[in-house]
Amino acid sequence: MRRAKWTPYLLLVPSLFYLALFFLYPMTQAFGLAFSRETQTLSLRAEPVESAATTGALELQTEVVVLDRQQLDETLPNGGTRPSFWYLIQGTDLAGETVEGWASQRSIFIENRRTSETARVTGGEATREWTFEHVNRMLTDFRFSSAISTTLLLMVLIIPAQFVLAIIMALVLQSQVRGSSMFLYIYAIPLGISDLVAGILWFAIFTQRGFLNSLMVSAGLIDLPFIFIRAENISWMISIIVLAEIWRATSIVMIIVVSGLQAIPKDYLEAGEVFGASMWQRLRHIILPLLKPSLQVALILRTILAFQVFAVVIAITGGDILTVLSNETFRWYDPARFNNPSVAAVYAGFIMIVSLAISLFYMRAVRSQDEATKSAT
Amino acid sequence: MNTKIRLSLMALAAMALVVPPALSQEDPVTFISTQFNVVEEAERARAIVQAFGSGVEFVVSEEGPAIDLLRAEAQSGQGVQDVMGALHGTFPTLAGEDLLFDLTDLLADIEASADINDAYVELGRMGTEDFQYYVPWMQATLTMAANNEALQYLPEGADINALTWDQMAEWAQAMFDATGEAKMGLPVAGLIHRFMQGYMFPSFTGGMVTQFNSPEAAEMLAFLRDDLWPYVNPQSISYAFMNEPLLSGEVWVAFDHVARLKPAFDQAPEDFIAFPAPAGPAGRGFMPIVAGLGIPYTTGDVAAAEDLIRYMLSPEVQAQVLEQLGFYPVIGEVDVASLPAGAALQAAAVAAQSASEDGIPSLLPVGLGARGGEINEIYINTFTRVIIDGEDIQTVLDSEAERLQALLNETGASCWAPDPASEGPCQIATGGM
Amino acid sequence: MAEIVIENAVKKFGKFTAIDNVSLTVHEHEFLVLLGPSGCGKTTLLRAIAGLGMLDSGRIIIGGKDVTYLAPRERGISMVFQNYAIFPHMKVFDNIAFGLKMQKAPKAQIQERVENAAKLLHIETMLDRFPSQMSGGQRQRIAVARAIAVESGIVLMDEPLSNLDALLRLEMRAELKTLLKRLGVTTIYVTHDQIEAMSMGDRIAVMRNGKVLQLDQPTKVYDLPVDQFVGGFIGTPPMNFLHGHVHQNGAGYVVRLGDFSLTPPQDVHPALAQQRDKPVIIGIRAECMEPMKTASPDAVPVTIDVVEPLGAQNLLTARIGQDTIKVSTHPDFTVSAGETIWLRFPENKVRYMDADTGRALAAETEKALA
Amino acid sequence: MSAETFSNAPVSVAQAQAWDAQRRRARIQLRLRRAGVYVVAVALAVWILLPIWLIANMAFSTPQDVRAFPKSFFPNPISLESISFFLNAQGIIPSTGNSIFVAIVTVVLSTILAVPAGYAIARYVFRGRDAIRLVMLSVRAFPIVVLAVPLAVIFLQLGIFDQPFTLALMHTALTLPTTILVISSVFASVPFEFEEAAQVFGCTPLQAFFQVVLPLALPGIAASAILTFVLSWNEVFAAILLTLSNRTLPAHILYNLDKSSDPFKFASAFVMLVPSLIFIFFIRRYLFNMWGQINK
Repeated sequence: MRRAKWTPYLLLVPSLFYLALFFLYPMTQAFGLAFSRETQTLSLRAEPVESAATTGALELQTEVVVLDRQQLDETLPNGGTRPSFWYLIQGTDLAGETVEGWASQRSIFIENRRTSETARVTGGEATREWTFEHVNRMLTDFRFSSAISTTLLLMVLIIPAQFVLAIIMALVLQSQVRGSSMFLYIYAIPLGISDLVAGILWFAIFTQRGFLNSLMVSAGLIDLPFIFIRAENISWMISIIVLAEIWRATSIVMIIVVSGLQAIPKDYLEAGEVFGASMWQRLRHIILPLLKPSLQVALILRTILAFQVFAVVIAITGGDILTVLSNETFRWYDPARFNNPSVAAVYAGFIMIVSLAISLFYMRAVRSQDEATKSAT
Repeated sequence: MNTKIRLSLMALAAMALVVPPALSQEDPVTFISTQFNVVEEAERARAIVQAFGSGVEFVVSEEGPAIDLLRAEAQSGQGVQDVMGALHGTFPTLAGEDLLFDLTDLLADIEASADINDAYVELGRMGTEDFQYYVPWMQATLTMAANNEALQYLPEGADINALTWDQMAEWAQAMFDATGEAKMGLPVAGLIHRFMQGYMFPSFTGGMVTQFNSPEAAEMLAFLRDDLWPYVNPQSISYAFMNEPLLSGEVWVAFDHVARLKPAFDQAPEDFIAFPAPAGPAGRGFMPIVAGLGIPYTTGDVAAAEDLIRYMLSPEVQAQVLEQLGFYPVIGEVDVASLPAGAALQAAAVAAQSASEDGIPSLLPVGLGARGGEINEIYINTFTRVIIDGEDIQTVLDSEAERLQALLNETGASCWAPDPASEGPCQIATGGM
Repeated sequence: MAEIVIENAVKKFGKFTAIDNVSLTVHEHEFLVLLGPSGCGKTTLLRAIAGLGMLDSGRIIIGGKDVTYLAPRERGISMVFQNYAIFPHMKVFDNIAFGLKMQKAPKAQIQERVENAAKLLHIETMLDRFPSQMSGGQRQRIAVARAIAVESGIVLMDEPLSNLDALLRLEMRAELKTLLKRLGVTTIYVTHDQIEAMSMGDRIAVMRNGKVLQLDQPTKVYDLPVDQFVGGFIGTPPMNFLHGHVHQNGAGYVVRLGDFSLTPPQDVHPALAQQRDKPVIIGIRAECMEPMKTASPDAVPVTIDVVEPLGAQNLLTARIGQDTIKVSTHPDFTVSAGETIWLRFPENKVRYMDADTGRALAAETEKALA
Repeated sequence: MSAETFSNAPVSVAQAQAWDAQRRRARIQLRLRRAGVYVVAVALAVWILLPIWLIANMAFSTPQDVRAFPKSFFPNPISLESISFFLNAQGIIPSTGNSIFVAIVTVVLSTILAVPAGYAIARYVFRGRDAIRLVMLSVRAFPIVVLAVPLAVIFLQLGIFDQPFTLALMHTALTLPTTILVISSVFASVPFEFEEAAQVFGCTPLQAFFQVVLPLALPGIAASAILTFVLSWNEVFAAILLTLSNRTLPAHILYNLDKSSDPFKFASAFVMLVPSLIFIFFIRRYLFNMWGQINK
C-alpha cells in the first residue's frame, strides 16, 4: 500500500467522470421526466413568418375563425419547393380575450386549405411545467399494484430458494467430489445465460405442447396436455418464472458463497468437528455465521436484480397477464404502446427507491449485528 | 478448427466495425415502412420492393422511431427517406406536423388506370378535402381461421360464412366437450385490442368508442366472459401470433390478423379454412386495416418517390404483396383467381367479411398522434380486468371510459366509422366524463 | 480410561506415504509429544487420531474403543489447533462452551465448566468479549480452555505455541504443562520444537518420513538417540558425529578415530562385530566431553577453530581429522582459536552408529522404543 | 526399520473378525456418503444441463418436429434447418454484428477506464477510498431501468440514439463498477513487493507497472474482460430501449419473440447460449477470485 497525495485521484478521475456522466446526469434527467410535463401553446404571429413578433397565444384544441390565408412557396434545403400555407386566425385565449394573428398550417387543422373558414389549433411551442400527473398515472394504473405484488412475490419465492440451492452447490463443490471442476463449470454456466434465453428455455418445457407435457403424455400419466400457462391459475406461471429464475440466477449466489466458503479457514470446520458438531450443527453454527458477509452481498445483489426481472417474465407469460415492475416500465416507454417516457421514468424511480430501501434495510440489519460484535471495544 | 472460429468471429467483428448501419451506395430511393417488421415478412417485402430497381432501399422500423426520423429530417431539411409506408393511424401525426407532400395529383394519375377503393382514398385525406396525405397502399383485416377437424363440431344449421357470436360460443363449447381441450384461440398477447375495438364492440354496440360503456357493451363483456372464454384455450394469454398454435394443433379455431394467420395457410392449405368473423346483435363488426404511402417533404427525389408509389400500386406488385405478405390489394385490377390455395382461402374470407350485408367496418379515431398506443391499452385493460381479473363489468367500463374520454379530449381525436363522425374530439355517448 | 492405541497406521496421499505403519500407545494421563521436522507426518498422525482424516489401514483405539472409522465427534477427544480456530463470530464464552453446546449439555453445567476452564487459564474476565479484540496469547488460552472444558480426558494439540512470540511461548509452556498434569488429561502434543518436546513431554515420539524412530522419555531420547537423525535433531547444539573405524582388538573391538582408539562398552561389541573393518559413526553430545588443556593418553587432540562464549558455557568449534566437532565447556575454560586442546570421551556417553544406515549399534536401542 | 505392535492384549480371532466387519461397514458408510454427495452433484448438474439439452434438441430438429406433440427428447433426424433459418433471417447477422461491436467497445472502454481506477484502489491509501468502493458497489446496484429511460431520451435529443456506439457507452457505464472492483482485486493479488523490487532495481513507477505488475495481472484482466463481454452480450433491457433499427441480438430476438415461430425462437435461444457456454468455460477458474474480492 502506498500513500500519495494526488496520484490515486488522478487515476480515478476518468472512471468517476464517466460514472457521473452516465449515472448522475441521467438521474437528474429522469427526475425531470418524472415530474414535469410538456404543454403546447400556439403563439400567433404578426406576420406570416416564424420569426415575426407574437400577438397572442392559444391553447390546443381551440376552435378558430380563419380571416385570411396566404400560400407561400418555400424552398427546401435539398433544392425542392413545397407550398407553405399561413392563416390569419382569430380565437379566444385562456384569459377569455379574443386574439388574432398568423399561424402556419403545421399548427392548425383545416379541412380545406383554400376554402375552409374555420380551423382548430393542433400544434404549438412546447413549454415545460412541474406536475405530479405522471406519478398519479402510475399510482392509478390498475396494473401497478399487481406489478408490485408479483415482483415482491417473485422475490420472496426466488431468493430463499436460490440461497439454499447455492449453499448446497457450494458445499458439494467444497467436498471435492471427483470431477468437481467440471461440476463447477456446469453450475457456473447459467451465469453467462441471459434472462431472455432462460425464459425461452423454460417456456419450451412448460408450454402446452412442451417437454413436460410430452413426457407426461408419453408416460401415460395424463391423456391431454396440462395447460400450465393460464390466467385462471396464476400460481403456475409464478412457479415457472420462479423455476427459471432459480435456474438462471443461482450461479452468481453460488460463486459468492463458494468464494466466501474458501475464505473460511479449514480449522474452524475441523474444530467444529472435533468438538462434536454434526454436519448440520457445523452449517448452522459455524459456516452460515461466517458466511454472513458474503450472503449479505449476494442478498443485496439478488434483491436489486429481482426488481429488474423482465425478459423471463415476458418470455414465459407474454407479459400482459402477469406483470412485473420493469415490464410496466417498458410498457409505458414502448413507442408501440403507451409511448410515455415520463411514466416510465416514474416507474424506474419507484424501482430504484424500493430496491435501495430494501438494500439499506439489509445493511442496517447487518450493521446492528456487526456493532454488537464490536461494541465491547 | 480453432482458427476457423476465431477468424469468423473476427470477420463478424470487422463487419460490425466497418459497415456500421450507415448506407453505402449513392442516394438510392429509400422506402421506410412500419409494416413487415416481422423477420420473415421483411425479407419477402424487401425482395418485392427491390424489383423496382437497383437503387431502392427498403427499411423497416417501428412506428414511433419512423415518425421521429421524419421529424428529425424535417428539422434538418435534408432527408434520406423518400417514401413512407405506414398504417392509416400513423399518418395523422405526420399530417399534423405538415411533413408530407400533397399527393392529389399522383393519386389522380394512378386512378386513371386503376380503381382504388374510394373509402380508402377518403381516409388518405385525413379529414381534409383538398390534401391527399397518402395514397392507399394495401389493406388487411382480421378474420377467423379453423382447422378442418373443427368443422364437424359446428352447430347444426350454422353457416360458417355468416356465423353469430352465439354460434361461435356453441361451437367452441362443442369442441371442448368432444375433445376435453379448449380448442378456440385468441391472441391475448397479440392483437386482442383489435378484437375488442373492431369486432366485439361494433358487433354488440354498433360503435367502437361512443358506446363504450353502454349496456350493450356490458352485455358483450358478459358474453365474452361467461359464454366464450371458458372454451378458449387458457394458454391464449401467451399467444401473440395464432399461426403457431394453429399449426401445432393447440387450437383449432382462431382469430387473428390475416398476415399472422398466413403461415398456417401457406404451410398446410388443405388443413385450414378461413371465414369471416361472427356477427353480434348490432351486426358484423370488422376492422379494415389500411396502409398508405406518403412522400416526406425532405425527399431528395420526388419523381423517383412517385415512381416507386406507382410501382407499388401496380396489379402485379399488389398481387405479390397479397400472395407473399397477406395484405390485400386496394385496387380492383388484381386477379385473385391465380393465387396459391392458402392465399385464395384467405382472400375469399376477407372478401366475404367486407361484403357481408350486416358488416360494420370499424376504424380507430383519428388524431391520437403519439398517444395512438394508449387507446389500445384501454381496450386491452378492459379485456384483462373483466375476463382475466374478474372485475365488475360496469365498473371497469366506466373507469376505462373515463380514461378513453380524457385521451380523446387531450388529443382532439375525432371519431370515424362506425361511430358518427365528430366535430372536434370524439365523445362517448353515455358520458364518459 | 483414556488410553490411545495406534496400530499399524498407514496414510497415503497419492504416492506419498504420510504415515508409514506407525504403532504406538499413549497411556492414560500421559503427555506424549510427537516431534519431528515439518512433513514428517506428525500432524497427519494427530489428525488421524482426531478423525480429521481417515487412515488407509491400521487401527486407532481410544479408551478401548476402536474409533478408526468414527467421526471426530464420536471419538471423545478435544483439540487445540495451531491457529487456534477460535470462532470469530462467537464471544469467548460461546467459544469455550462450543463443545458442550454441541453435546447439548445442560445450561448450568456449561456455565460451570466454562467458568472453571476460564479460571484455569486466567481469562475469566474476558468471557463477554469477541476474539477479534484479543491478543495471540489470549486466543491461545481460549483455545486451551475450549479444549479442556469438554472434559473429554484427551487433548490433542497441534503446535499450539508456534504462533506465539518467544517469551510468551516460554511462559505458556510451563503453564500448559502444569495445567494438563493437574487435570490428568491424556495429551498428544505435536511440535517441531525439540526444546518444547523435551521440557513438556512425559515421552517423546520422534518422527521422520512417516515413521516413529524413537519413543522414549526425553532424557533417554536425548542421551541415547536411536540413530543419527534423532541425535542430530534433538539438542542444541546437535550431537556430534565423527567418522571412525571398527577394529578387532583381541576378543573385543575398538573404534579408531584417527590415531586415537575408543573402547566401546561391552554390550555394543556384538553389534560392532558385524561392522568389523568398516567405518562407523561416533556420536557424542557437546557437553559430554571432558576438555583438557594438556595432553592425556585417553584424550584426543583437536584444534580449535572458533570460540563462542555463550555466558553459561563456552561453545568451541574444533576440527578432528576431517570432522568438525562442537564442544561445550565451562565458561572458565578459556581458550582461543588456533589452540589445541584434548578431549576425553566418557565411555557411557558415546553412541556408535552404522555408517550406512545411521542406526545406533546398541542393545538398549530396541528396548528404548517400548 | 519396521515398527512393532505395542498393544499388549492378544487379538482373538473373533475380535479380529469384528474389527473387519466394522471396517467394512465404515468403508461402506464413507462410500455411501461420498456417493450421496455425488448423487447431489450430478442431480444439480442435470438440473442445469437439462433445459440446455432440450433447447439444443429443439434447435437441431426439423420445424415439423419442433411443432410435434408429444415432443421427442432427441433430435431425430438431426436437422440444421431451424438453425440455418434463424441465421439467415433478416436482422440476425447485423444484430449479431451489433452485439459483438457493442460488447467489444464496452470491453475496451471499461477496461481502459477500470485499469487505472482499479490500480488506485488496490495500491493506494487515500482519503475517500472506502467511500469510492461504496459508490462503486451502490452504482452497480442501480436498476438499469432507471438509467435506460432518461438516457434514451438524452440520446434522442443529442441525435445519437439508435447507434451501437451509444449503447456501448451505456453498457460501459453498467459494467464499469464491476470491472473496477474485479480489476482492483486482480491488482491486489499481485504482491506489492514485486513492484518495490522492480523500483529498487531501477524501474520508474510506470515502468514497474508495465514490466512487472501488468504482465502478472494480465490473465485476471483478461478474465474480467470476458466477464464484461458476457454481461454486454446478454444485456437486453438497455439494448431494447436504446436501439431500434440497430438492435443487438438479444434485443432483436426479444422484440421479435412474440412474432416468431417456435423453431426460430428455440434456435435463437440456442445460438445466444453458445457463446456463454464457451466464455464461462474459459473464465471458470477466475470467477471465485473475482467475487471473493468483491465481497470484501
